[in-house]
Amino acid sequence: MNWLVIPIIVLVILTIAAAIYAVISKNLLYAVVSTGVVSLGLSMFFFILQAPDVALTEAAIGVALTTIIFIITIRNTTEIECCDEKKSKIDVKKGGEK
Amino acid sequence: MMNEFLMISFYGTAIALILIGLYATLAKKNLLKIVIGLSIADSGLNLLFMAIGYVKDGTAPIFSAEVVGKNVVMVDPVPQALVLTAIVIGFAVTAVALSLVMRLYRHHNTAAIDEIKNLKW
Amino acid sequence: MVISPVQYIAIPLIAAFLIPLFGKLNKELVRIIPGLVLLYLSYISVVLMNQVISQNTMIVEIIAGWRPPWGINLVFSPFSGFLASLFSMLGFIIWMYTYNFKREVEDAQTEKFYVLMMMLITGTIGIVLTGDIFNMFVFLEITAISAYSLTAFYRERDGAEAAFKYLLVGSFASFFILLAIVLLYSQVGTLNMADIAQKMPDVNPYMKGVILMLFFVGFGIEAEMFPLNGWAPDVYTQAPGPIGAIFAGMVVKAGIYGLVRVIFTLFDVHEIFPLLMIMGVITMAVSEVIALRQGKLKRMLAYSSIGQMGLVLVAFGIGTHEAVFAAIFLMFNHAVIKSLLFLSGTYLVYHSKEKNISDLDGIGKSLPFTSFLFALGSLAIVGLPPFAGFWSKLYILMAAADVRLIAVIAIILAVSVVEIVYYFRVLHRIYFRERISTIEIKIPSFNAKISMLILAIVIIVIGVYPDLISGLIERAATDLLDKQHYIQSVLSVGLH
Amino acid sequence: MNSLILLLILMFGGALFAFILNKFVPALRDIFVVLLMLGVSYLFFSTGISNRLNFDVLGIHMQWGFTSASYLFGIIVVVLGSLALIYSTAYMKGKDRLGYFYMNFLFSIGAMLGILMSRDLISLFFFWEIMTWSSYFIVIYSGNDVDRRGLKYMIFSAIGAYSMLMAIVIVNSFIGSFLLEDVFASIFAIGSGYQIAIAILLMIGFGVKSAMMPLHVWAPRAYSESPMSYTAVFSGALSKMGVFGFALVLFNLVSTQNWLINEVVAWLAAITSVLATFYAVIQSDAKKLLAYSSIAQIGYIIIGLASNTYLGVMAGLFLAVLHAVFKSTLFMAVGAVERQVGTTDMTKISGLIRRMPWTFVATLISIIALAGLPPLGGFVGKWMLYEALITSGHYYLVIMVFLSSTAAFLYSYRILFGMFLGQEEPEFAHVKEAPLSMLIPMLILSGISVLSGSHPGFILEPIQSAMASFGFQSNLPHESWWELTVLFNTWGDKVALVNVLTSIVGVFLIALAFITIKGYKNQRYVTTKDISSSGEIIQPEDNMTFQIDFYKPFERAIWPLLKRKIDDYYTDFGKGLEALFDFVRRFYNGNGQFYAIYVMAFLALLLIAGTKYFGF
Amino acid sequence: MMKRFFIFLILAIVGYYIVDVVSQIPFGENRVNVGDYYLDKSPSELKVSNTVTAIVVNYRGFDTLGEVTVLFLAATGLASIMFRRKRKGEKDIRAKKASSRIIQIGSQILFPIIILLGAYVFIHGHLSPGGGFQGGVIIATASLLMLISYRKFKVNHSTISWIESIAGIVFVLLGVTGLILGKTFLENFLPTGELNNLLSGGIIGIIYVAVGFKVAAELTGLIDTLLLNNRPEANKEK
Repeated sequence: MNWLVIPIIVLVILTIAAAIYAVISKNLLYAVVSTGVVSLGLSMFFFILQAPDVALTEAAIGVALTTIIFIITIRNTTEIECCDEKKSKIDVKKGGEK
Repeated sequence: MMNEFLMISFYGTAIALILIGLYATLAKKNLLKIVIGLSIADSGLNLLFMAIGYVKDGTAPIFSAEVVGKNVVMVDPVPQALVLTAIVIGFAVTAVALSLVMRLYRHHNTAAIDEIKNLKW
Repeated sequence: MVISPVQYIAIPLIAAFLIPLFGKLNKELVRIIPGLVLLYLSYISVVLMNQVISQNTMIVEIIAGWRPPWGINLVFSPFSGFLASLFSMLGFIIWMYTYNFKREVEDAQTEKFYVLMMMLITGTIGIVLTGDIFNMFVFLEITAISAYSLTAFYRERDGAEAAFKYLLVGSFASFFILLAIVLLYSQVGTLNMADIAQKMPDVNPYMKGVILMLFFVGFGIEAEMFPLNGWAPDVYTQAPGPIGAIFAGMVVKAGIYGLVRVIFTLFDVHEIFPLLMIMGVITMAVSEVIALRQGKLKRMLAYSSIGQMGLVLVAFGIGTHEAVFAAIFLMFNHAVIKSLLFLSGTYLVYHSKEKNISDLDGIGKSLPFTSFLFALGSLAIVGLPPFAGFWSKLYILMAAADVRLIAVIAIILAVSVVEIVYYFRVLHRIYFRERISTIEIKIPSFNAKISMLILAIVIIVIGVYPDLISGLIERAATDLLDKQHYIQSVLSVGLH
Repeated sequence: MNSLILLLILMFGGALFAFILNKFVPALRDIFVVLLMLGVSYLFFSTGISNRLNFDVLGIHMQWGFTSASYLFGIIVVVLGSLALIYSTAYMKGKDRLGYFYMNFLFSIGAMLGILMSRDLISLFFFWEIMTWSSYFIVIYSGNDVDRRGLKYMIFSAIGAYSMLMAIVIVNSFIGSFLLEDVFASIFAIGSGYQIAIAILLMIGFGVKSAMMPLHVWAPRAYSESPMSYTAVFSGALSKMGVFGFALVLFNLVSTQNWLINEVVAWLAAITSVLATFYAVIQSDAKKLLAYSSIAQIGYIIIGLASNTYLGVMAGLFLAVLHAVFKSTLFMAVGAVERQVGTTDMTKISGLIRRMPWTFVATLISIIALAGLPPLGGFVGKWMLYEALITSGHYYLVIMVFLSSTAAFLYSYRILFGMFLGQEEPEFAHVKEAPLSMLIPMLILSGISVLSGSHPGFILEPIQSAMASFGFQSNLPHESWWELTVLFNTWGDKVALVNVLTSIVGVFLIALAFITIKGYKNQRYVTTKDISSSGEIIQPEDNMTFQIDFYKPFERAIWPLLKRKIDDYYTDFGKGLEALFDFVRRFYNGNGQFYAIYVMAFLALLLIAGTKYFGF
Repeated sequence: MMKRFFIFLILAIVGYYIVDVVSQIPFGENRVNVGDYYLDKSPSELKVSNTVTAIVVNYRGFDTLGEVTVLFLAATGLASIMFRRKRKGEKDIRAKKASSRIIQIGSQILFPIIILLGAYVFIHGHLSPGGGFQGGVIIATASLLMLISYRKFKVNHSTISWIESIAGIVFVLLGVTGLILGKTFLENFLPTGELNNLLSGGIIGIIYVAVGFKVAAELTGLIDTLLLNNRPEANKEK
């Protein structure tokens, strides 16, 4: 079963890295896509954990649906994460009009 | 050895996801980031549950034709059923949250949570 | 078909799925069906409650034919049954109030409103009835999602803001509860509450402590415990008036039910009682003093509601039989009285944009009936005799005195003074100021009047003759404290 | 049905019915309330003191029934209640929200009867609270909340009531019963610290209603701003409930080892009476004057009770009854003036004696009783009080009482002169005497005042049996302390009061006749502006009557005492609290994320604390 | 900055305790729990080969009912939250501009295939991985594809709510039928058939099909509601 070690390491790194990127990315679109990647990673995990049902669900809901509704929301609101430090409202508006 | 490795990687990933998600929820000012954080934390929790239900060398709990009658170890099916429910519920909450985000954005023209405080004290 | 507890869930669900269809046939049906459903639930409450009390048992219903701990079961015990009956009857009264409420809202929205309202009530009933911890989580989510949506129901208010705060904190609640369930499952390998309670002594204490703390925070959020209740005032303020009544009357009560069920039955650790009491005292003190400084009616009512929940927690935290009796009595009283206050208060500030207390100046002359009921509710909630609130407060104090918690008594009473101040300030404005504001006045519809009147009569009758209900509450308190009986009744069901 | 229940049902049901009746047939309302009250009075007098009613509520055993002590107070309540209601029918005529007024009026009277018939602490508290809120609703009846008087009343009442409640539950936790007899029987078995705490807490509760010193700040405005017909009951009967409570506590719950409590109470009462008298002197509004005077008078009463001697207690109770009689007469008289003239400001009114002679007579008699001048009951009461204090060695208290009653002359004179005597202003020429239904109650009460002077025995007799039920037995050399018309004293002197009365009244009448005949022709009407001055040019607006600023020097003398009212300290305290509350409020800063952070922080705290301290 | 430090601190504390607790849970061990009972009974009594399905639909079917309700409520709530009065002459527009021809044709080809896949998944829920939820989501994805690529593609809300309601009622009524037949709510009252046979498991299959329809309808409606509001210019409310 040792052949699993490397894929799992890759998966762990990929998932955590995607999660971190989803949090720190300034562009919300990227963040959302990263979230999708996290879900994808998760669904792989579920597969490894012998849970095909859950993997299927996570893939369908987490990867596809959640990402899509996030994207719809972003199109309705703003793409750029607002002023964490001291950006003014104007930037947000620009994001909205894009 | 292999078992410890799996344990660390699964439990570790799950807890890492939970903490990353919670961090995003608590520290990020953007509403969408907060929702993303919630959904990541939920995913982490689901992974944790699945990992707890895992049985070493177990197979998926499906009695397909090749398995019937043989003495096979199967992983615990209960966490799977529960996680299935939890995922769907998480999605529902996310959907409602996003619709609220849209309305808030429409109303306040901003997605920063610290600018949305008409109600206080 | 025999009357059984599962109908509490099944009938509203069928109705909820049917309402969108009936909405296409006749708009009026959308409004009527929830009423019929809630009336039916009230009816089965009476039947089941009668059965439980007269036969001195608890009804355990198996679902899907698998007896506990394998299947899910509903437990209609004196305590949970009492709350379920309270919720369904109160729900019916509130439905009566909503029947002609805000007719100007679009039909499409009306339909959603009623579906969500009914499911909010069903969710709370599910929380108290279920005997399975994960199922409780599911019902918690049903309640939560309907609550989020209803909070943001009006577009012209800041409902979305309140709802988002609620969602944010509420998601934390779900998260912690789910985490606790996961850890619990890893330890005891079962989800049935009776089974968990039975196996709980084997769990190592450290693990037990962490799980309990997670539950404590999770349900504490729903029960509006002090540092966790930031969402609550906003939600009460922004939700439609009758929904505020449902929040105060049922949703919080369901949260408290979860909390005490977990503490008393599942864990049965007495070390947590002081914590519960301290948190209750803090909750009560902080929110009542904040209520004193509120300029908006509903916000004031909201903080007052939180304060009362603090008092309930104090009573549960004392933990003696008398205290638990008092706590359940207070839950009942608060549900009725605060509903009355929210319902009548809604009409007092109906057209007011800001819902300021100053808008109430002199409204007693224009809305005599509603104002009178509001005044009655205010007197009752601060615990003045001869109204219902008095007896529960008295019993809490007696229970506290019996264990010599003099400081707690002093704090409760000091806080009651504060409570008197802010309620009487409102009453004074209602009756003894000249009306200056030009805000239009909305006369309550007939059915709203009837529903408020029923609540008022309940308050007075219980106040004058509390023994009318004390038997039920006594049984409920005994049930909550008797863990072994609960375990036995649940686990022995279906053993032929 | 037990007549006690019937009494309460009649009272409370009647109150509600009056409210409803007012909505539909307002014409019948007045007749109904008066008849109801008279019926209740009849029922009350026919009830007697042996009737006992036992029942359980929520597992709490309760008992109702009158004792001779509470019966005495009950008589005050029903008599004053009936008379005040008769008076009300005319006084309140033409005002709005009368249904509301009468409902709360009857509620409060019913609640007072309830308090008196309670033989257990829970019913006592139950009715106490009903009395509180119903009287609150009348205090704020007249509208604009000057100084937030209603709220202040409610706050203080609540503080008092809740300290009572605290004492009650603590007592119960020790004794396991709320019944007064059980409590009295076993109170001394519990720890001394708790004993004192219970007594003090109960006395705070009763002290608020009887307006004892640091808790009196609500009283002046509450008394003066309620409708006078209610103030008559409020000051006459309702404040006596506090006295009743004091009697219960001082005689039954304070053991002789804790004599210090008695001393402290007596001193507080003495200070109350002195300060309140001073305040009364400097008031220019008759209603407020009377309000402060009420506070001062109740001070005497409580001094008497706290002296813990047979004579002192008797004096206290006698004064209590008497105060109920004359103070309600005075409030009614002032109410009559207010109704007929439109104001009670003594700097504006004068010379009403010709316009309202009967009101004047009532006022005069009551003032004499109030001031404690010889022929009337006030004298008897004060005499007994002095005697009790001197014989028990409370010399400093005697000085205080003396100071206060001397100062009381000042305001007694002032109210008499300010309203009725002096120059008649032309603007009051049209004023008419008050209607009959207002006069009759006043005159009946005045008659009682007169009788109390000549025949104090008819009041002292029930008082003696009341004291017996409080546990006081006469322990003095004489067989009895009084006869119907004769007053004894410790030193064996006897005074036949009827003779004193008749002689003084005779002298008075002769003098009056003499003055009338002699001076009638010389009388000349001048207005108050028409006074010659010693070379000083008087502006027309200068009103030179000496109602105005007459007591200025006195005021200047006592000003350092009164400069900073206790009220101000309370206000500052309240402001401080409000600032604190506003600070607490900042916790809910509106940012949802902070709420989430609170949740996490709380969880972190709990996890640390839980694993460390809760023993997991 | 202070705030962020504080957050790190509390997360570290909470994280420490979670790690501490979780590390005490042995990994990969076969614990005694209710799962064993399900693994034992599901193939023998219910004749359902996919134990997870057996749990989801039968043993814990009540949870699933709740779960379906949660989705239903989310759809309802979302519609109520996003509700907006239409202005005069306003049309329902879901996408700003039509997608390219290639995408349109591609989705036209894909659409039936995905639907079939979804249907397969939920019909075989009790035999193989998958079931009502997964199938429903897949079908919803298909309609989403059409919604995005065709500007004029309309979802008939009336149809959706019919499907949704009927599927939901079927679910509850199946449960109630058990009750009427003298059994318990949601108890299987049909013959269970043979293991690994399509027609096995009694009412489990029927319920999963109903769930599939319901989830598909709900999600489609939900996405459509969100898309309907996908118009920045319509968002300028104030």
